[in-house]
Amino acid sequence: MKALLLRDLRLALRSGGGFGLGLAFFFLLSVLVPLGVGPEGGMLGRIAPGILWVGALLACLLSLDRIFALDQEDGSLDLLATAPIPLEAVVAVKACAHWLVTGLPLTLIAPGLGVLLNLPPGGYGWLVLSLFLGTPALSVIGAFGAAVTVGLRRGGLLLSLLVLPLYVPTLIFGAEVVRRGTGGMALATPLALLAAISLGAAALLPFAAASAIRVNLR
Amino acid sequence: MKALLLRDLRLALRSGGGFGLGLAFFFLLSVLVPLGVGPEGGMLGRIAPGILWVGALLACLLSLDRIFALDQEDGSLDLLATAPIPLEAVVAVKACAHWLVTGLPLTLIAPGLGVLLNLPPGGYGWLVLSLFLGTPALSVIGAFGAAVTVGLRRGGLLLSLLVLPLYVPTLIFGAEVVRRGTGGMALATPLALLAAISLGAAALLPFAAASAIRVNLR
Amino acid sequence: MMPELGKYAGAVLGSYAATAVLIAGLVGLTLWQSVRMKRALAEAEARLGDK
Amino acid sequence: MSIWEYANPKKFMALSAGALPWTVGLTVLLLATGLVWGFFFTPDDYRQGSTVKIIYLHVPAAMMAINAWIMMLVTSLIWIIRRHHVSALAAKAAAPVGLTFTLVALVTGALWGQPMWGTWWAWDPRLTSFLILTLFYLGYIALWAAIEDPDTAADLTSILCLVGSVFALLSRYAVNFWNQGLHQGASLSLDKQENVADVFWLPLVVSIAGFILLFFTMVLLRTRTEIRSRRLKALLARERVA
Amino acid sequence: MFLSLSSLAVARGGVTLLQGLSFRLLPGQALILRGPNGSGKTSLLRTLAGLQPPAGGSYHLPPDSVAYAAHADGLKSTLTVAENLAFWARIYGGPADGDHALAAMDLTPLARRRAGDLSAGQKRRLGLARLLVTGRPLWLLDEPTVSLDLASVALFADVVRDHVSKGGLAVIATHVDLGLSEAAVLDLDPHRARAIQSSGFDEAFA
Amino acid sequence: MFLSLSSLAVARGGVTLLQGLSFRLLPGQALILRGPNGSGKTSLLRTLAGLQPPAGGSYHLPPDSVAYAAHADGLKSTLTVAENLAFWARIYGGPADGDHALAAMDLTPLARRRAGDLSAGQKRRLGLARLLVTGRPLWLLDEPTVSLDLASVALFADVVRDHVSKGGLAVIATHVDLGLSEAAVLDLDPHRARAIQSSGFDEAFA
Ligand code: HEM
Ligand SMILES: Nc1ncnc2c1ncn2[C@@H]1O[C@H](COP(=O)(O)OP(=O)(O)OP(=O)(O)O)[C@@H](O)[C@H]1O
Ligand SMILES: Nc1ncnc2c1ncn2[C@@H]1O[C@H](COP(=O)(O)OP(=O)(O)OP(=O)(O)O)[C@@H](O)[C@H]1O
Ligand SMILES: [Mg+2]
Ligand SMILES: [Mg+2]
Repeated sequence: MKALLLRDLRLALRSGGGFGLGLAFFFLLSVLVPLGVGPEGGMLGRIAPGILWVGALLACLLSLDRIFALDQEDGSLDLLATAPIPLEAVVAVKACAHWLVTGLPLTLIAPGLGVLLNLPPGGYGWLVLSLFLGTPALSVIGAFGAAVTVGLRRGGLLLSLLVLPLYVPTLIFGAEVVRRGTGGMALATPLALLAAISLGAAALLPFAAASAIRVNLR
Repeated sequence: MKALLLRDLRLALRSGGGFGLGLAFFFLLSVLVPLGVGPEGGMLGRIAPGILWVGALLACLLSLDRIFALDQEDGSLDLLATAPIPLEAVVAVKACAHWLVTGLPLTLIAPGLGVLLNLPPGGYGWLVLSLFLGTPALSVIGAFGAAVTVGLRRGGLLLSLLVLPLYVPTLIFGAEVVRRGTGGMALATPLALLAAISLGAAALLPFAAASAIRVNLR
Repeated sequence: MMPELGKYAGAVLGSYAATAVLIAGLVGLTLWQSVRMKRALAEAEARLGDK
Repeated sequence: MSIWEYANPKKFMALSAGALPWTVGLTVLLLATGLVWGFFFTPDDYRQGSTVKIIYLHVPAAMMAINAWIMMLVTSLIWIIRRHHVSALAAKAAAPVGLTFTLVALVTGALWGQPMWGTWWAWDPRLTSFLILTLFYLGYIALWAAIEDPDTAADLTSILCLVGSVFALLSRYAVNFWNQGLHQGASLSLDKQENVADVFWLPLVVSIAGFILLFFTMVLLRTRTEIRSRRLKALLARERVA
Repeated sequence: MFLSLSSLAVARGGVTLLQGLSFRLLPGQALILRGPNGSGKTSLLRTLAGLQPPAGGSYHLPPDSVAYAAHADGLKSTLTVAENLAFWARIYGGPADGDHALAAMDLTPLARRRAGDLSAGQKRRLGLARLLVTGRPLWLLDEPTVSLDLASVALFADVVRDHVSKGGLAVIATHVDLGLSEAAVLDLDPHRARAIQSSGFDEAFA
Repeated sequence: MFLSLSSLAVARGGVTLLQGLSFRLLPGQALILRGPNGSGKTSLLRTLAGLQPPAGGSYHLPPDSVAYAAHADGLKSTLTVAENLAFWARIYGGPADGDHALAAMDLTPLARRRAGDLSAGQKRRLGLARLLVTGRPLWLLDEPTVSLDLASVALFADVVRDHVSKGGLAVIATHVDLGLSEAAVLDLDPHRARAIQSSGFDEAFA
């Protein structure tokens, strides 16, 4: 289990595909949006919470198909399925590795990108907190989506189509936390809901994902 | 040559990865941004040109690594390089196929998404025109980036890192055309520049890309 | 004999400090790599008995 | 003796070993003079107050950030045309130096912007194009790092540098264009046209010279390291098979 | 500890390929599966590995006893040879060094090479070395000697012989002669399903 | 039309593997390359295919005369067998039907199957059928018979014999006996580079 986690982390670091891609993507989005939208600071600042959350979500989405597809292509997934760890644990570990290489770094660099997007000063703490609570849900939900689509013909497309609707509540609550935080409004409810989504997803989805993988390997 | 084009198109349609992913992504971005940013119509309308262009650009970027990487992994690229068509033509054809399955459909559905983002009425024609002129450049530049990174360890990450700075001029002129068109301002200059970038890139970059592939296959 | 920087002291001193850190980082990295590479090459040459 | 003789790694090592002490000494001397003079012995500007002292870091760094890229372009071309290894390695050696200068320009600019414009960051064309330049540097360095075979890496990075230069120019132009019609543009642009008074000008020239030499010294040192690493690689490959 | 099949049927892509397979394999025995391309060897091995359900009949083997080596090696090209092996060793709860496995497949000099930089035969050897770190008694091998040179084939036959002599079991699908004279041979040809029945739904429909 | 090597040297990953290769292959001749795993057979074939530059020496062959079959088959798993073949036929400017190629490798019944749904041996047969639609005289084959059953190996040997007898050339790296008794055999062992020169830079340093 620890071995699997370490391997996935190492693979992500070595091949960059997962680790860097998400981060680079997040960074580039924050540079590109102002270039596209135009430089007016006031407007940028107001859309910043939304853009940052959408960016985080897309960065997660981008690396999802690597969670299982790579292992499936080179035959490792077959071998893992016959190995002595339960497939549920494999899913959980892989989702965790995914979070460590995308969600967590994303959370950490978000304030820097907030500066680029003129995020108002009050928003930084809430941005980090909301991402920290919300990104685990993105990884787990994504792992579920990846499990359902692994080995399918139109995997890539299906994955985004499946996962994005599932991401909507997380996105809405997450962006709402930052928006309210920036405006100094009450935000206990969306924050609690965000945490609840993450916890619930982490507790239940690995089981669904594991059975999806079993079906897909047949 | 035609055979290669047809094959790439067919592969894109069958495996969905390229074709659908880009479109789905573009669509989802346009749905998510209003969710993340909040529903205020006036602001949405003003950021719409930028968001649509950023979305088109990211949608292109997402499918870039398939241009050569898939062929490299299953050995087709080696075989293509020993086949009787010049590698420059292979690059050009593949960039063209990429445009047909991402840039063109993107251009066609963009007005629909403009509605979602409250794009002001004057902007639709310009949106389509600017995407039509600009997306070929995205595909060609992207093919160059894919050629440089094919077979590399950190292919995925590197590709975005290399390509996005190259996309900046196209993005700026493209979004500027729509913005000015919406506002009824003069836009001959950015429009001409956009077309010039596309033409110039299509004429020159295949050579750079082909030599990069030759180096990479060595 | 510190010059009077007034209300901008933070910006000015910050600039100098940040520059110092960045350049020191570059110089340090360069020297470190240089020393390491020199040693590694010397070892390899000694081991391989290469002129 | 033609200039290409220095493209022989051995000649280059010998020559640079002789030159290094001098360039190091000169760098320290000029940098110290320029910065001490600028920091301690110049008056405040009547408008910018003491922040004018940032100019001695900001302007030389910004200049060298661009010049480093130009040098990489030239050496990359030399590699592509004449395939001199030292040239490719010099390009590789210059990139982190250029990146550092870009970051210095950005950070000092940002620190300067806070008191002058009331914000750390603004999408001013000049600032924006520096951000983009940072991306170019990062991509170039990452590409070098990602490729194991040195000649392959040299080839690919050279191609990237060529194509990248064209697009960097285009971006610069595009960014100018982008922000032109917008209200912030004018208020952000600096009073470059106004003559800088001699009191500021002289120390500035000295620190510019210091930064140029710093760049030169760093590139020399790093190129030497790169040459050694090339040699080490060759030796290890030999050992592996033997 | 034994493997037994009773009138097992195997399907792939909804088509029954093999049927009426019955045999019993005891510790110390190896079985070689023979059959032309497309006869269903891979599908049979996948069934035994638990990756797909039988189309009919049943089989018995103790839980957690299988090590499966498929056509694909499951190597990560960015990890080194030693890292690839250490990973599988840990997954199977064994010691992480895997030195004996490397030595057995003559990979020690390559231990620090990236798996992606190996030649075809070297990759395959690494894929096979994985078997040694699993500690599992029953090996299911799908054309293990693909791309191997003659010396490596002999090396691998020794490894299998050693495993079997220590009370292990092996089922090997192969087209070449491994020199395992003591192994039983099962020809799949008589078991190929002639009248094609599709599984499940079809019958329920009729 | 002939292939000639004069003291060719071959490198991989910056290390010279083979040197001093000299031979000449005339139409109607086949050459079998022998050498243990990792000796550089694949690298030699890639050099001859023009995919990597020689590390020394030179070789001569007419332009556009090579058909290369690598370890990987270059198949698209979402295209059918017939589509995969038709694509390569068109790329090489031949007729798009490829029926004779399908028939020659016994693939006609599988023509409408997705390539991804083939068994390992069937995939390989498809990869080899590609050679027949290229119309190229010189075949460079890298372990062509991997995963093939005995019948298919014989089938393929016939195809090669036929090609050669019509004035074609073939260079074949293989570990198994193809039954091509008329082919010359080149053992790579004596040509393995002992004293390693790396290319270019190292000498300039001294
Ligand atoms: C992150 C922010 C900034 C960046 C990337 C930046 C970049 C540059 C660049 C590229 C130059 C031109 C150097 C040359 O070619 O000679 C320059 C010059 C200059 N900058 Fe900045 N700048 C930034 C912020 C600022 C700020 C906030 C100020 C002051 C209010 C400032 C004041 C100047 C001045 C006075 C010059 C010298 C003009 C001259 O050559 O006489 N910069 N900067
Ligand atoms: N998804 C699928 N749909 C339909 N048929 C399939 C599918 N996958 C495999 N087959 C067919 O099932 C048969 C058995 O395949 P299998 O891989 O088990 O054969 P094999 O005995 O391992 O052959 P080989 O020696 O070539 O590896 C083949 O004829 C193959 O074409
Ligand atoms: N990128 C690389 N860096 C270093 N060494 C490499 C690299 N790629 C291959 N090699 C080594 O080069 C040698 C030759 O490889 P090659 O693939 O040509 O061998 P081969 O004769 O085809 O072997 P096989 O029979 O196993 O296919 C091998 O020892 C391999 O480990
Ligand atoms: Mg099989
Ligand atoms: Mg080989």
